[in-house]
Amino acid sequence: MPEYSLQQALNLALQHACEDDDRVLLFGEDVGRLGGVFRVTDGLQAKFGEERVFDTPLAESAIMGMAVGLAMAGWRPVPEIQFDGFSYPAIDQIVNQVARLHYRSRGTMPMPITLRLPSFGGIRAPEHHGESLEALFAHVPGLKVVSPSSPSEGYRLLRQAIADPDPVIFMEPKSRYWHKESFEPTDATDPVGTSRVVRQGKHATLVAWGAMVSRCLQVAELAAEDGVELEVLDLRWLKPIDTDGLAASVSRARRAVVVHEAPLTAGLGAEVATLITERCFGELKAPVQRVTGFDVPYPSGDLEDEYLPSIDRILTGVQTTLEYRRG
Amino acid sequence: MPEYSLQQALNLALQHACEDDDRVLLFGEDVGRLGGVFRVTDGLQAKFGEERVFDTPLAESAIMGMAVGLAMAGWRPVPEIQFDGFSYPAIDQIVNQVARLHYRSRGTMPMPITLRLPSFGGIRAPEHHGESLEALFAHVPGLKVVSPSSPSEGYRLLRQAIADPDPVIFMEPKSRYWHKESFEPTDATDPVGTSRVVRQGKHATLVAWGAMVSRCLQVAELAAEDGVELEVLDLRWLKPIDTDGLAASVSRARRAVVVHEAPLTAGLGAEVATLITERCFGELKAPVQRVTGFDVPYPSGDLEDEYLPSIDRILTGVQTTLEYRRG
Amino acid sequence: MELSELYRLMLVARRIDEEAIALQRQGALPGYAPMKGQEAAQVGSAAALDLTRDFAFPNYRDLGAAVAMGVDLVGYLATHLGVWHGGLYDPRASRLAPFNAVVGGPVPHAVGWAMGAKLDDTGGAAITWFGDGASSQGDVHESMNFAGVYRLPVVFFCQNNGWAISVPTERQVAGGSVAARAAGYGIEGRQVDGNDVMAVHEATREALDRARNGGGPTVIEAMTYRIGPHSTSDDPGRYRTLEEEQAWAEKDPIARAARELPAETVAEAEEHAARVVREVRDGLLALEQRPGEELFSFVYREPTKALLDQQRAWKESLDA
Amino acid sequence: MELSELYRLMLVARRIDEEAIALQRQGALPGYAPMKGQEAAQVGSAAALDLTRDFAFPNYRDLGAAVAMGVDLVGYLATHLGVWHGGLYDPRASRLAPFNAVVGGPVPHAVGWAMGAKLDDTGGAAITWFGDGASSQGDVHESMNFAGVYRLPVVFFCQNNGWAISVPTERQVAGGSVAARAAGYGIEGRQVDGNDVMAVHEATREALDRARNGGGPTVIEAMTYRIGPHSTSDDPGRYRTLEEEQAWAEKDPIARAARELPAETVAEAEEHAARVVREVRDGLLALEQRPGEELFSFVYREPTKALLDQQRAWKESLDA
Ligand SMILES: Cc1ncc(C[n+]2csc(CCOP(=O)(O)OP(=O)(O)O)c2C)c(N)n1
Ligand SMILES: Cc1ncc(C[n+]2csc(CCOP(=O)(O)OP(=O)(O)O)c2C)c(N)n1
Ligand SMILES: [Mg+2]
Ligand SMILES: [Mg+2]
Repeated sequence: MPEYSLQQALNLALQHACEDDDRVLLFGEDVGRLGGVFRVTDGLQAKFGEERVFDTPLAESAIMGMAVGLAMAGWRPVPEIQFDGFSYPAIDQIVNQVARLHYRSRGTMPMPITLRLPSFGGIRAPEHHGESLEALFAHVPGLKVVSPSSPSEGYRLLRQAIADPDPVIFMEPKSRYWHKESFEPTDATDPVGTSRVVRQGKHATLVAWGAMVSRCLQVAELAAEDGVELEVLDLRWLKPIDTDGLAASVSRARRAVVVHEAPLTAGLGAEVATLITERCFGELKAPVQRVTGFDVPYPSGDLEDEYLPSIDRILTGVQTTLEYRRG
Repeated sequence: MPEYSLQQALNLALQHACEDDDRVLLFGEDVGRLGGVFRVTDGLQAKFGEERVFDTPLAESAIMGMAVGLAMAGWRPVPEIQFDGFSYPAIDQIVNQVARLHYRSRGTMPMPITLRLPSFGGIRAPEHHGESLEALFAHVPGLKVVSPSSPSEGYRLLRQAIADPDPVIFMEPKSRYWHKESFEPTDATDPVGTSRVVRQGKHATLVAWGAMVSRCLQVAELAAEDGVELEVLDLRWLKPIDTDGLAASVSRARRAVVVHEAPLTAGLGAEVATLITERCFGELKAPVQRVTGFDVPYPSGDLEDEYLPSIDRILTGVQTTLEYRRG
Repeated sequence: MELSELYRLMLVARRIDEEAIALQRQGALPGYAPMKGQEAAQVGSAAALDLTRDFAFPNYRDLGAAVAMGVDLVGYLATHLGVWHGGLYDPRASRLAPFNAVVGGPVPHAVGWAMGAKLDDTGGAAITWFGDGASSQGDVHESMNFAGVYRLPVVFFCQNNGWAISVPTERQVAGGSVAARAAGYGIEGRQVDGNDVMAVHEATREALDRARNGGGPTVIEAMTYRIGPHSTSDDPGRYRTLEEEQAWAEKDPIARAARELPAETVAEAEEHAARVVREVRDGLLALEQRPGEELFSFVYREPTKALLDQQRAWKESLDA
Repeated sequence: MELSELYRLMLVARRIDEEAIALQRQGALPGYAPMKGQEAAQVGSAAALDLTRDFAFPNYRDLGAAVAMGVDLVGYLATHLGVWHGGLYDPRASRLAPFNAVVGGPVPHAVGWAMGAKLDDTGGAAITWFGDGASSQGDVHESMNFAGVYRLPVVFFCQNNGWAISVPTERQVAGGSVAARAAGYGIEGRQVDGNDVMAVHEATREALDRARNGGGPTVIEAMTYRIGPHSTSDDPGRYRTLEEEQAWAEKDPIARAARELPAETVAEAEEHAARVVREVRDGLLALEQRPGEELFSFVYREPTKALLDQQRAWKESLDA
């Protein structure tokens, strides 16, 4: 079976999407000639021409606004915003236009836009290059939000996002771009909005997405050495969220820890914890633990490892939930 | 005792703030000559001159960016963005600059900026004039967020926000602008980040902010007729959140309902519910109920009453929590 | 198009505008944004479109454009009635994007649509109407720059009506002219007398032709005036003088056009307008509130499970 | 300022730039954005500031400005070392706002600061450096418009270095010139040879003088070239030719200035630069990681209770 890094898997997904549907357009800052700062669009301009794969001027709001107009004209835009933190200038177009035009136009103007957004931290990058915006996007009616945790997931979910008739924010975990996996790129996909159990366990469920999934798997390995069997659930779709999947897993394990890179307060962990609690209140043995980034700006490289949920902090969260006794 | 509407109370707070501190500047679209579309700055340009109270061109991002520069030059900016939904174009400046410059500059560049933001729905306004952005703002490290529920609260909290050395998003519940109350405008305030119990009760706690506080009080009146005593907690500070106050109230009532206008998913209700559950897990008799706006774009006037948490929907939420039995 | 025809369209716009204000005063409309005074700018430009291939991107004060484009006016005004934010007209069929309340927000959509049309080689051009106030927005700049870089078939039509709510052009537009900005993007820019319907029409046709023929984008700035208040809840007495309003009222684009037309044309137009107004008024008053279920419609192509659950709960709370 | 002095500053910038690249290759710096080729634009403009009253707003490639302003260079480069996002220099004392990585983001700050200075009547002026790519951002437009409307003492200094990562100016700046945009805002605009340090210096001094004297803002566009890669992880071979790079290398601003100076001045400057480089290098290598606690510092003037709780939990997890 061929082996792909996440970056290669995404590149392949874009190539196949362009081949299968000649209305797909790729654009953004440096995605054309350069092939993207992470090379995710590498070689695609040469393959599909400068009309279908093109560079834009440096203006994120116009990139998303242009995507809206292209969608209205019947195209299937797949814009890239170069880094998470630079989607803020485009938030108005994303929230007030992209997410709403299907609704505002009473279904006559679908917005099959996939915004590719290199996301999350972990690469010692400059400021604004390590942000986690999933809570913001998940709060916006009309958007779908997804993040792959592995190359095979990256391939499948990106194809699925592009094929989806609604706007999808596709959050690429940039610290995993160079991680490799062997798989056959087929377009068999699970339904939109489903999670997947990536490791089974009965003592507690770890819920994560993006780069935190592999970290939780490491945690589960370590815990297993001590006889603690952790289930790891890759939420992947951050909107719509797989409440049934969460409930199924947690009603088995009866304890849960949710892990994310974003700051704690009003992060998506609160939504996940609330959904679990709403559905599994009677079964839960302990409140859902949150192990997340702190309520501070994403720090400079030197302090990055202190900020991100570490194996130790996740293990502490697990321990807290396992040792919890009603007060 | 004099009587003020919320709009008048805020106007008075701005007037007193300008009198007490000659570094306070008021600006935004139509705040000068017109006195603001809601007349909150009425008469202030005449009183303090065109240098301290002035109109800007129509560009929200520059309004906030200018506030940053003014703060760096030692001023205390109190910008207005005309309506909630038009803060999206300024989100980049708010998140990437306003909220971070104190941190980025290692404390050498404080940002004592108060953004006045007419917020929430309920006035049959056009699109983008009824949005609830508290979850977005509360997720951003470096920001404080507050919303008054009454004229006296409006006066005190606005003075407090302006005096605060950190950036504060001041969310004015526009459906309450014309609601009146008698009070003496003094600057006695509770500490930043404290909530207040506006009605005591022992069967369940209703947690709300902004315009939903008065609605919850109505609900409590109705419930009392049936012998159900609801505590109503005005959270008011949406960042930092008064976890102790929430816990104190809910550990008495052992049941809670959180009410907000924003859409359900990843709304601030999830954070409130999670904080309560983390602190009161052993005492809670039922999962915290959320009664919120739906996961749809804020609708046109005709459907507004269907969208907003109604008295009936809140009562249903109360009933659900009271009748909850562990499964 | 002939002046007489443009006149008819302008008059319809004027009379419906007046009717909308009347309906607002009677409590039938929650609010309205009058366009009185801007009929020539809107009708003149919109009438230059080729509706078989062009597409238009309005803001919230473009009734005259809707009239000239033959849009279903009851559907258009449904926005103001509080029935549906984007209006009830079919934006695809009528070639008019949904009503948009974000100042400057739809401008990049016109650019994107123009790129789509160019890629499909349809010969279609996009037009977008925006105000002097909107010209201050970053989106408008970004759009003009994109359109200039890609040389797209798009017309940026600024209705400079002197005011953005209470802020006059000279405190809004540094340099004083939106058209003058075009040179900075290497594209055509033209200021026209926005109260001269033929001049507006001609300038727009020229710009659309240039766009079709690969000549790239154009900025047109039509100098006109908002004779009425910003909206039905605005009070212009707080920020401008009666003299100023009076001076502009004398330049009324409709009276001006009427002076060049035979009396019977004018009279016939008035009758026609009265008929349309009656139809629209009846249509508006007959318009029913959308069913509550529609709160949950159109959010996605297919509703998500979470949304269906919420809809069910909402339904149950109704029945309870 | 004399050419000899400007030369010294440029040479220091060049040598430190080279040192930073070397340190990056050695693994001491996670990444760096070289400014080689832009020394004249940065030094020439920054040296025109009056540090007793002016203030400057940089982006992420403005080492030359920091050198000319006498900013603590170890503190400046601490950003690239991953020690602290905004750098460790004191922005208030050095009159240089913290390092800013949002393209276009700091431009409105200069406008606000200029308004503050004008209100205080300090005679101070603001300058902000940004790139050709940044000129596409909405914020830059909004800023120029605000500055024009209020006639503020601010200089918009665009370093047009030919490229925004892989996108050349002609695919970025519609119309081809950022300076030409100024006319559209009714403000001064001037293109200068960005590799001619005296010309840059002169143009900036003139603009600052005009600003101080109530003459309003100026846009200066310095035509220069980024000789190196966009950043230490960039590969310019993917998007531009060696010939182009070669042609610009021949216009090197430092070699050009050196030709007009006595050999001993040049030699002396080289010695001076070597000394500074040694100091900076030693300082950088001696720079310690900030203590982990600082993760929680400076978020607010006083930490919130929630933050203190988080800090405590973090501490405990360390000790565990
Ligand atoms: C982004 C945004 N900011 C603010 C508003 C509120 N607002 C509505 S209309 C208006 C003035 C617009 O002026 P102009 O662009 O000249 O258009 P006109 O109203 O004169 O037609 C303002 C500030 C808005 N709708 N959108
Ligand atoms: C708002 C924003 N979008 C994207 C980026 C990523 N980025 C960093 S530098 C750069 C190119 C900037 O080009 P230019 O303004 O010409 O400055 P130069 O790098 O040439 O000095 C880009 C796209 C960013 N930092 N900020
Ligand atoms: Mg106007
Ligand atoms: Mg550049």
